[in-house]
Amino acid sequence: MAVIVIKNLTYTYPTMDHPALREVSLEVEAGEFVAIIGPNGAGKSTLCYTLAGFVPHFFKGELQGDVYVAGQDIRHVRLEDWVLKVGLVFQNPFNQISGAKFTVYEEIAFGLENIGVPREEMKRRVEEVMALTGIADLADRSPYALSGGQQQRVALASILVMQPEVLVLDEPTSQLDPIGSREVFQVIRQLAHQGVTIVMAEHKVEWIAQYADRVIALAEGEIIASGQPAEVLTDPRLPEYGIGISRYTAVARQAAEEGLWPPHQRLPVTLEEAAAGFRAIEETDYARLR
Amino acid sequence: MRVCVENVHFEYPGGVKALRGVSLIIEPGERVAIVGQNGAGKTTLVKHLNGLLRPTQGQVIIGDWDTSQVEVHRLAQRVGYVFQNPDDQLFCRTVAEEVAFGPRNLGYAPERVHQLVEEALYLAELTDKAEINPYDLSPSWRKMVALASVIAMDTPIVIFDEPTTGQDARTIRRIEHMIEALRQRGKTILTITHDIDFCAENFERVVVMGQGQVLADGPKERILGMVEVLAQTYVEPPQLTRLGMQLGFETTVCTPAQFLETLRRRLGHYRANGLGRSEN
Amino acid sequence: MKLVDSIKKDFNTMTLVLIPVAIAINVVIGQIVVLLRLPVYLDSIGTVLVGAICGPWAGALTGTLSNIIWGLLIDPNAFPWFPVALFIGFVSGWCAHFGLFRTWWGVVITGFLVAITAALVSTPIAVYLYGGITASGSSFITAFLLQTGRDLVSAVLSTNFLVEPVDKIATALLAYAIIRGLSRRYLMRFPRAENVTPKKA
Amino acid sequence: MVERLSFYLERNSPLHRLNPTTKLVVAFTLILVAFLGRGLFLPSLIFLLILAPLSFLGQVGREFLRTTLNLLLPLFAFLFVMQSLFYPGGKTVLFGFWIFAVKLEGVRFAFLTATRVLVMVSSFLLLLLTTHPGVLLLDLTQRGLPASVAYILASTLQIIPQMQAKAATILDAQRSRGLDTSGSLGRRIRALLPLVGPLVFGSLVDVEERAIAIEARGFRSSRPKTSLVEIEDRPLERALRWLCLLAFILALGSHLWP
Repeated sequence: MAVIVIKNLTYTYPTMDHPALREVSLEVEAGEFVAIIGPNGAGKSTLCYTLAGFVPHFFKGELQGDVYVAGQDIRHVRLEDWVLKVGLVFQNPFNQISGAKFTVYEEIAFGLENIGVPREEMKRRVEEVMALTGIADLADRSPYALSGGQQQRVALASILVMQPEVLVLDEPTSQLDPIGSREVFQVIRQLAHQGVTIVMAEHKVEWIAQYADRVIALAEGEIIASGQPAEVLTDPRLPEYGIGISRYTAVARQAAEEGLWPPHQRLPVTLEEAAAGFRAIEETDYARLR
Repeated sequence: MRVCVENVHFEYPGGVKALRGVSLIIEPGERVAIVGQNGAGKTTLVKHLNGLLRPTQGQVIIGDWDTSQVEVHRLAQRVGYVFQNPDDQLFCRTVAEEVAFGPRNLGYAPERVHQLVEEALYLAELTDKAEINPYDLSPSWRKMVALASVIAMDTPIVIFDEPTTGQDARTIRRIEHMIEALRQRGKTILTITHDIDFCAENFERVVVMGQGQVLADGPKERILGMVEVLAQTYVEPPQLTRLGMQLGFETTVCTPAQFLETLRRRLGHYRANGLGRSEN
Repeated sequence: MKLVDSIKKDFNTMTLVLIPVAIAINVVIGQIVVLLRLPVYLDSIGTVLVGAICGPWAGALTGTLSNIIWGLLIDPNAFPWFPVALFIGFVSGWCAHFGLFRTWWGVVITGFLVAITAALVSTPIAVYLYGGITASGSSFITAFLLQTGRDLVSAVLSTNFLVEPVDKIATALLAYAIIRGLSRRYLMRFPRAENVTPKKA
Repeated sequence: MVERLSFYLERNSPLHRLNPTTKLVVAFTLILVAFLGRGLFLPSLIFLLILAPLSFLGQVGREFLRTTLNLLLPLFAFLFVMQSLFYPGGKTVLFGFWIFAVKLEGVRFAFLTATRVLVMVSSFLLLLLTTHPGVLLLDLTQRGLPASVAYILASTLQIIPQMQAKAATILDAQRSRGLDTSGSLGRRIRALLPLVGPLVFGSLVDVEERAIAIEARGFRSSRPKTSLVEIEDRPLERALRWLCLLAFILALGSHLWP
């Protein structure tokens, strides 16, 4: 069953002339992991904010079309209730620390205090989610004294603890180094396996290829491609729209132009696919000559 | 202008030893990338090059200036430093004024300032945005403004701190064009980066740092294949280098051109001889 | 609208998040001014800013909490001066309410009114708690006035009237420059944005 | 630049274990008694007989004395010189030199003012040295301080060190662009904008994201809030607080007595 249903969504921020999203239609099944790619300014963040209810409730502006999450119409809910349905994690780990609390443990409990969860249940949920995100050993540290990767996992835990049905992540690894990015991706993959619906805007194509179920490409507020990662990430139009592609895809495309990659074979996205593809070429060549 | 770092040690006031004996000579016109995990001492090292930090032991010489003898705002004539976050420096009402701030501080004549600003705006593809307020631009364009504002100072040495973090493919392309233009002008270019693919494709020399020391230093074709050394400081070889390794390439490849050339050679070799590869 | 409701409306989430940033701006700019050895304080720019775009009550709270934070973090001597900061925020909020934040000369008037209020409120504190002499350089003026035969209260008050306007007018102008630098789209999120944006025709 | 959240020092002392509100009430009472009570030596006795011994009970004696002196010595030196020379009611000349005359009334007034300020600053300081700001805020919230005020105070304390670090980075970035921050007064005034501009604009831009972040955590929820931790309050402490009220009434009485 589709958890998220978006039909012909067009949205314009106040004081802006052009819509940030145009005629976007999208359905996401329960437990699906959908990645959104696109250049900066393509509308990725706006789409994330819409799913999380901040468009239109926080940003105001003009929204046309339909947005339903778990059967509820976004226009007829209050933001304070909606945030329990859809959790939002975004780019800058530092801005997501509430500042209201002095330890990681209390920071994660902050959301539960706000919605009035009883103390015993609060402790159980906080400890559960700290174990899941691998930050149990940080419980007594100050959230501000952590590395970016650790802070981002605290931010993720602080949202997960509220048990949203849908988790929306807006470029959660863009400010992190490779180690921090891997930490965050691993947690998200695990969540997807546990059945949480995930929508994630992200630039890092190699990771998306490995983990996402489906990829949606946005450019200038419109969906320009949607489908299996292997299919969308090798779409020849992506570079024209300023969307990054993996080095494996790029080099195989150049090889194909020189006739060094079979014309009808799909281009690789991951290291494994590329290695297998090029190895096969070398072997056929070798076999043919023998 | 030559950069000479001689056995530099540095200890922060809290007692953290960030550099433990770093020596490095960078010749004019070199393009050097410094890689390594967070806390390896990369930023501490480059902050020594324009005098923001001064060695507790050892010397840093820029041309004929010892950095411990010259004030930072004077060293700015020789070393330009683009900080990671553009928002840490933008304050003017227009992009053009922002870009002119540095050259004006250096005391250049108005005509030269004007010319340098025009050129920097052109290189950063900002010519049509010269009169816009930097804070009305997207973060990617703000990054380009920050780059232009340092390029316009026309220093022989330019340092980039994590230029690609958080940027999309298009912006990274723009930054690459800018680096290429600077190379053609004979500038020495240094970068600190976690983006190892960007490093492989735009720099010729790689310095690997870990625990305040230089672990390896040399041409990228030698360094980026040193899996064990890189792993000590949590760096993985670039994507194409790893692909080359998986395919059993004899040499370390860093760029698409190098990869394709090796591939062609190997295939051509089989085609010509029908041998040269072990059975498996 | 009832007073309580209108105050509640001023304290939206943006206001609540802006206030800590504004207080931090007060503290950190205060320290930058010391670093640059400038002859002013400029430690209430954040308070005036909140007053202008979030209303007098939010301004008053920002001022009060600024002094509490200064006391918690740097010097408990700051605690008793909180009414001064409270009124700085409150008065700048009212000035903005009456449209004085739309032009630079209006802002100069605001700075002057804020200075007068600050002088009036700080005088009894200085006189009662510190006997009129504090550790700041302006106490030399107070001492001089005492020597010429003035009584304590009028000496302190005159000193404050002499010292405050320069600092508070500079403060108000800087707050105004900051507001000018912010985009309309951004300002619109704050409850009293209409105070500082040109009136619609 | 300050790199701590407050004056708090972590110790395991009876004073640290007291309920924060009790400490706050005691601090206020001592200050009010010092200012309202009569007698030239009352404030100094409060400091010597109550505050100083308490600081050692709280295992923060050395820091208490050192910080108090650091904060107040310049003020006291100034106060004594100015008041003994210029106190308006001064008549009894102790000794004179050149055009100045040191008067007894001035010295007495300076002593009383100085010791009162001493009690005020050191009482707060003792409270702050022995109380984690988070615990104080939590306790006050449980006693009715609005959650929004507690949020503002807690997040300000944590933002300030971050902003100071940002200010240091900005200073580095602008000096790297040739900005001279020493030079003449004119130069230093011109340096203000490049340093303050990025700090203010950068942190204001973050406000929007931070607002979204706390809304996403249900900060605006209309449901009744719960609390992860409960701060202990003992009957003995309640009694102590009533005692403080009594002391205050006595001091007020003595102040108003003709």
